[in-house]
Amino acid sequence: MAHEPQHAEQHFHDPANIVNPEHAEHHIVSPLEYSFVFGTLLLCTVLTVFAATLDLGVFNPVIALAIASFKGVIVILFFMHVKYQSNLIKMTVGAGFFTFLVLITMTLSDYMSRAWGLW
Amino acid sequence: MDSAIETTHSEHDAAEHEHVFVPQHRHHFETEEQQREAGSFGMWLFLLTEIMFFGGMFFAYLLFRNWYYDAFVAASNTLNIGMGAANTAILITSGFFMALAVWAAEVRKKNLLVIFLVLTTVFGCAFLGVKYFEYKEKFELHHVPGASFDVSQFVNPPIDAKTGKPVGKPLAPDVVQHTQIFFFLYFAMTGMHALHMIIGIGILFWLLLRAQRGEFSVGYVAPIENFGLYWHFVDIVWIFLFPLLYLINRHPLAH
Amino acid sequence: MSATATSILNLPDQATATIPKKNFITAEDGLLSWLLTGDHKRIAMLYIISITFFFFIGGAFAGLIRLELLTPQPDLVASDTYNKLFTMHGIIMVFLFLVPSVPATLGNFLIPIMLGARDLAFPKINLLSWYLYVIGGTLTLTALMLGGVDTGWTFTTPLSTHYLNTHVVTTAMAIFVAGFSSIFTGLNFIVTIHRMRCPGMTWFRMPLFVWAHYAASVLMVLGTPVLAIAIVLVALERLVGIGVFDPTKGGDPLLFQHLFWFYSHPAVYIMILPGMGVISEVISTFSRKRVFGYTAVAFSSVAIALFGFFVWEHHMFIMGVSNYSALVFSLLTMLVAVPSAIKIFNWAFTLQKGSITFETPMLYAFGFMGLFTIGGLTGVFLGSLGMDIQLTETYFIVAHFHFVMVGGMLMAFLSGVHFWWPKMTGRMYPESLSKLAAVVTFIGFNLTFLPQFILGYLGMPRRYHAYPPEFQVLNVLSTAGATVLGVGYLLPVLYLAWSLKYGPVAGDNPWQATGLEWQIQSPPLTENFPEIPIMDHEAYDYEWLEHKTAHEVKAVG
Amino acid sequence: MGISPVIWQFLVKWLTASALFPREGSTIAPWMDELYFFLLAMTVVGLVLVGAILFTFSVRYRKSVHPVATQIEGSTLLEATWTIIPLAIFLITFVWGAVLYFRIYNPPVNSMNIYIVGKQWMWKAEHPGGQHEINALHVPVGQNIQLTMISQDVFHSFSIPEFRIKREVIPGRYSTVWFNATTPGEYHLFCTQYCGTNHSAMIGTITAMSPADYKKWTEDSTSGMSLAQNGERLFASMGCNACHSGTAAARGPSLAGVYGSKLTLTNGSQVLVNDAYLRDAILNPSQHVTSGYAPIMPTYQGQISEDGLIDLVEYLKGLNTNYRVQQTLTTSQSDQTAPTTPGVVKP
Repeated sequence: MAHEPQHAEQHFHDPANIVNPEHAEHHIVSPLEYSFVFGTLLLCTVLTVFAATLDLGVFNPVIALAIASFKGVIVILFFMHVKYQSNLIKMTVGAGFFTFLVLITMTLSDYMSRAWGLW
Repeated sequence: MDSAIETTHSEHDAAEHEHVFVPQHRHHFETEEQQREAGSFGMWLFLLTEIMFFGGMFFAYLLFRNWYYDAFVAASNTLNIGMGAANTAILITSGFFMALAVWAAEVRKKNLLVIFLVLTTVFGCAFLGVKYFEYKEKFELHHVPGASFDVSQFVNPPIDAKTGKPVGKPLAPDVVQHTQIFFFLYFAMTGMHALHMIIGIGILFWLLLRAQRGEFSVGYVAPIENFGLYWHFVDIVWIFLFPLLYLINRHPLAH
Repeated sequence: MSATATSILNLPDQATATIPKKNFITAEDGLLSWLLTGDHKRIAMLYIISITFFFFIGGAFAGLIRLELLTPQPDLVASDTYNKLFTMHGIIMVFLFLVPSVPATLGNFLIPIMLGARDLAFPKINLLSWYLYVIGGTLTLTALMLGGVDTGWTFTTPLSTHYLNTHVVTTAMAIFVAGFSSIFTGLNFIVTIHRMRCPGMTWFRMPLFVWAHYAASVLMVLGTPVLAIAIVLVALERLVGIGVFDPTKGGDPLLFQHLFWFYSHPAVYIMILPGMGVISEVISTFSRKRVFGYTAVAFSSVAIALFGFFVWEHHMFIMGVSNYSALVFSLLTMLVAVPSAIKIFNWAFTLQKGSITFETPMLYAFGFMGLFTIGGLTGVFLGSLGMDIQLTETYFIVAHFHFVMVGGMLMAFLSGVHFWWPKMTGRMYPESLSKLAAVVTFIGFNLTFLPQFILGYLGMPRRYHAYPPEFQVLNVLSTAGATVLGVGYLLPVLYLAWSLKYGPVAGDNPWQATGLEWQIQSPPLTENFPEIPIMDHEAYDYEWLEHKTAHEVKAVG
Repeated sequence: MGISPVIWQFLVKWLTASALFPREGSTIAPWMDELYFFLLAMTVVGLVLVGAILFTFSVRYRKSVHPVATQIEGSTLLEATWTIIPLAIFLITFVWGAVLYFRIYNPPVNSMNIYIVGKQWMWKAEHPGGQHEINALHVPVGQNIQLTMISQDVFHSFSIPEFRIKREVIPGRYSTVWFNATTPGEYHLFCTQYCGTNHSAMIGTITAMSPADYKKWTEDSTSGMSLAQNGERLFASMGCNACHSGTAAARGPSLAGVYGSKLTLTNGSQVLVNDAYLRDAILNPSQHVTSGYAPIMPTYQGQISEDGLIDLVEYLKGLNTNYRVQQTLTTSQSDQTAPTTPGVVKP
């Protein structure tokens, strides 16, 4: 039995499930890329604090959360390497946020429609 | 039955060890690659549970902010944006050094790895330090939910020295109690976050010790990488907590 | 070959057969070698011992409850004691027995072997999850020793937060810790199933047992943390005195219900799905046939897991939720019932043109099919909005979930334990005695819980210490049934323990089953497979097995 | 061997007194029972079907008869069959159940309103005429009765199985349910939501009686004051009338005829004034300031019981003119002062 991870030309023995979409090559993100992300994050922090000083009405929370989501996404993509990960990891991350969304929307469906009728 | 398989058994043990690249390779994984990917997938699944764990509190915050808008606005405006923003920057910096630590481990530079881990820890502690002063202020103002909670600041807002006007709209006595819900959620959410930081810093010390011994600069980076995932997740929670708790209530809608 | 026209049981010649000298049980000696083991099989054994312990504690509480309900008057125990009894019964049975029952024991033992792996992905985390379970169990027992807790296992706020002075925080901690045990088990399974499959083991070659566990694990990982946060908030609310669930201070008790049932509804699928996996294996083996509609059964597990997250509000239909959202949740509840129906029919049609024998695991599986059909269909009663008004919070709902959890899950668990007992221990259990136990359990179960359906429609509320005298006949029947049921559950413990020493040597594959676990020695080696196998056939491929056996006979001859 | 006559008598009595099916005591009961029998039929058919399949195959394909299994992959047609048919049945159940749910939880407009207050561990019923009952409820048959219910402490659940109704009684919020009793008699009242130590003692008796008997009962058990009269007294003693006097100079809006009307609040939203709104406006006035008025009303949280709130709500429901309010105000001003605004509420 072959134990070596021969990446090519092996059809049957696939110990790390390498030929399937769950696998991704190990990618090393360079410090330069990290620095760009870091800079963007700091910039966004300044931006969101600045945006909070302006009176934008209903857009204040929208902008704050949009910036936060953007920051979250770039942390996930670069600091957490998801951009270079397998589809499996990408789907896993997606599944987490999807379930969170289910929790929020389905529960809100109760709270929001309570006032619609007389009950 | 299966006699053919049995005979190869003893040889097998020896054969397995030939393929072990690093001492940390566990016997039940066939390749190091498989072990590494299993580890990071496991960490991600753990982070899913964390998303749902914080998710419950985020939902509670969303709900009560809609119900008790005025109280949440008033309570939220007593938080110190400066401290919050500084903490955000500190935490992002800590995360940045963590990312660099992962890089240092990947390119097998032991000294850099140790330096970056120390910096990560230092900034993590700085975050907790700032948090301590914030909590202390809340404690002194009697804004900690419980028996000694005091609403006077929201009933009669103090006069701002610069503008000469009250810092906020006074709250009616029937809604003022709801500020306590804000602070309950504030302490629950930031407290849980801080708890995650404290646990993280504990693990960081342990990783530092092992990095110092050179365990992670020989190609075995999984613990550093997986801890990095955890640390960045804690960052992300704060990235959302900061605007939700500190920022979005600064300009209340005049319904 | 001892297989006859009525049995497929094929034990080796007892005169010469021995248990393999080298196996996971004999690999190391001493208590510490068990307590510090990383071997998934040993951890499964630890789990079997601990969940059996808690099952009988929970069962003892159930016995006391039934004894109290023998008469309409509150005469055996005080009201407080009665409330503590059913609370402890619920908490122990749900969190310390049903949730870990099949996954942590059979799943732990079998999933790596079925996938052709040497162990679960994270053996240390596996051991950790057992320790968390033990800590959770110990905390529960501590709460019990200190005087118990009487919130009901549902922890309804504001009752649990402001109106009781029993050991709610200790119990909350116990559930929190036990919850993490279950999270780590689920996490370990998912990673193992994704990452540790042997060469050739594609997703659609995996046994349905593994599919079912995969679905259940997803629910554990995504659902349990929501329970954790709900329970933490309850504990905080008790400690601080203010919180988000207290209506007098502006909180919303329904928020707790939402968070609690967001986990606790999927939790019933966590409990039943692994049991369904067991049934797939057993039915296939004893009818010598591939499971009818393999993909349909596999995907119905996934569908249950997915829809399972969209239906929790049906526990709150009369609790003052919005009627519009009640409509949505009722509709989704109807959808989640369909995959279960698909499974039942597929199992039934697996028997078609098979070659069926009726050993103990198969008897339990038949019991499961009947009882789960009743349990599942009565679930439709409760999912139907109008009907729910009359039936919820009565004995009907008690009967319904006992049909699913006890009639379904426990039957499946016992079926699986008997089925894999020769693999786990290397010895057979006594066949006729175990058949008797299966029949006794089935009769006792029906006698216990069928009357409760009638009681429920009559309106007898659950968690009642005393009740109007006209309900007595049905309650007496139920208590009588519980006695029979108790015997049915004690028997296996006795004869299984007996068989550890005196049971006939089982050999590698007593059932002539196709699964990978049956192709290795029993009890297995610590590393399961001397060499990592290569999966070159579908699951349940009896022709492959026949070919292999013939080949071996030729080789030996 | 004969059975002892005493035991025999006991057995006969025991068995004849036992129930297997609840009486149909209200107009809702037959509707509920129809659905129940439909579902029961579904269960029996399903069970028989599965049982028959299992039994037939077990007999026909047992090993002694059919020693070699024939491998079958599956059948898309069959899969579709047992997906679609159960789904169709379940969807029928859903629609049927939903219709029933809306019937039970939508009280008809002309109902007679009775208030229920639940607390650990008793039920308190308050009739509009001021009759109070503990763990008992007397109702006339043939009349739509709406129950407006609230809990003082934890969740309770108001259940009359023979009427096929049940509704959670929630702290801090009114919930409603209605019924129309058809047969005079006594029925069980249960609390079905676990509510603490004496949960199983939180039971009562519903007495349905003919309208004439009910009239007699109300006269016999009157306390002399109707709920509205109690409410009027509270309205004066709590000083509500000082502001809600209906005069041009009044600081609060006139409350005459406010029940059932649509109000515009200061934040621009429109609300329908119902029981829940009135209760909320007394406890959280700053959230419900009528447009054109200053938010000066103090909160009455912690100063008024649920019973008092019910009295006030009932009083405001029937308040058509401010004449009596103003009369009371002028006569009471000399000896009664309105409570001053409570200061800072310290917890």
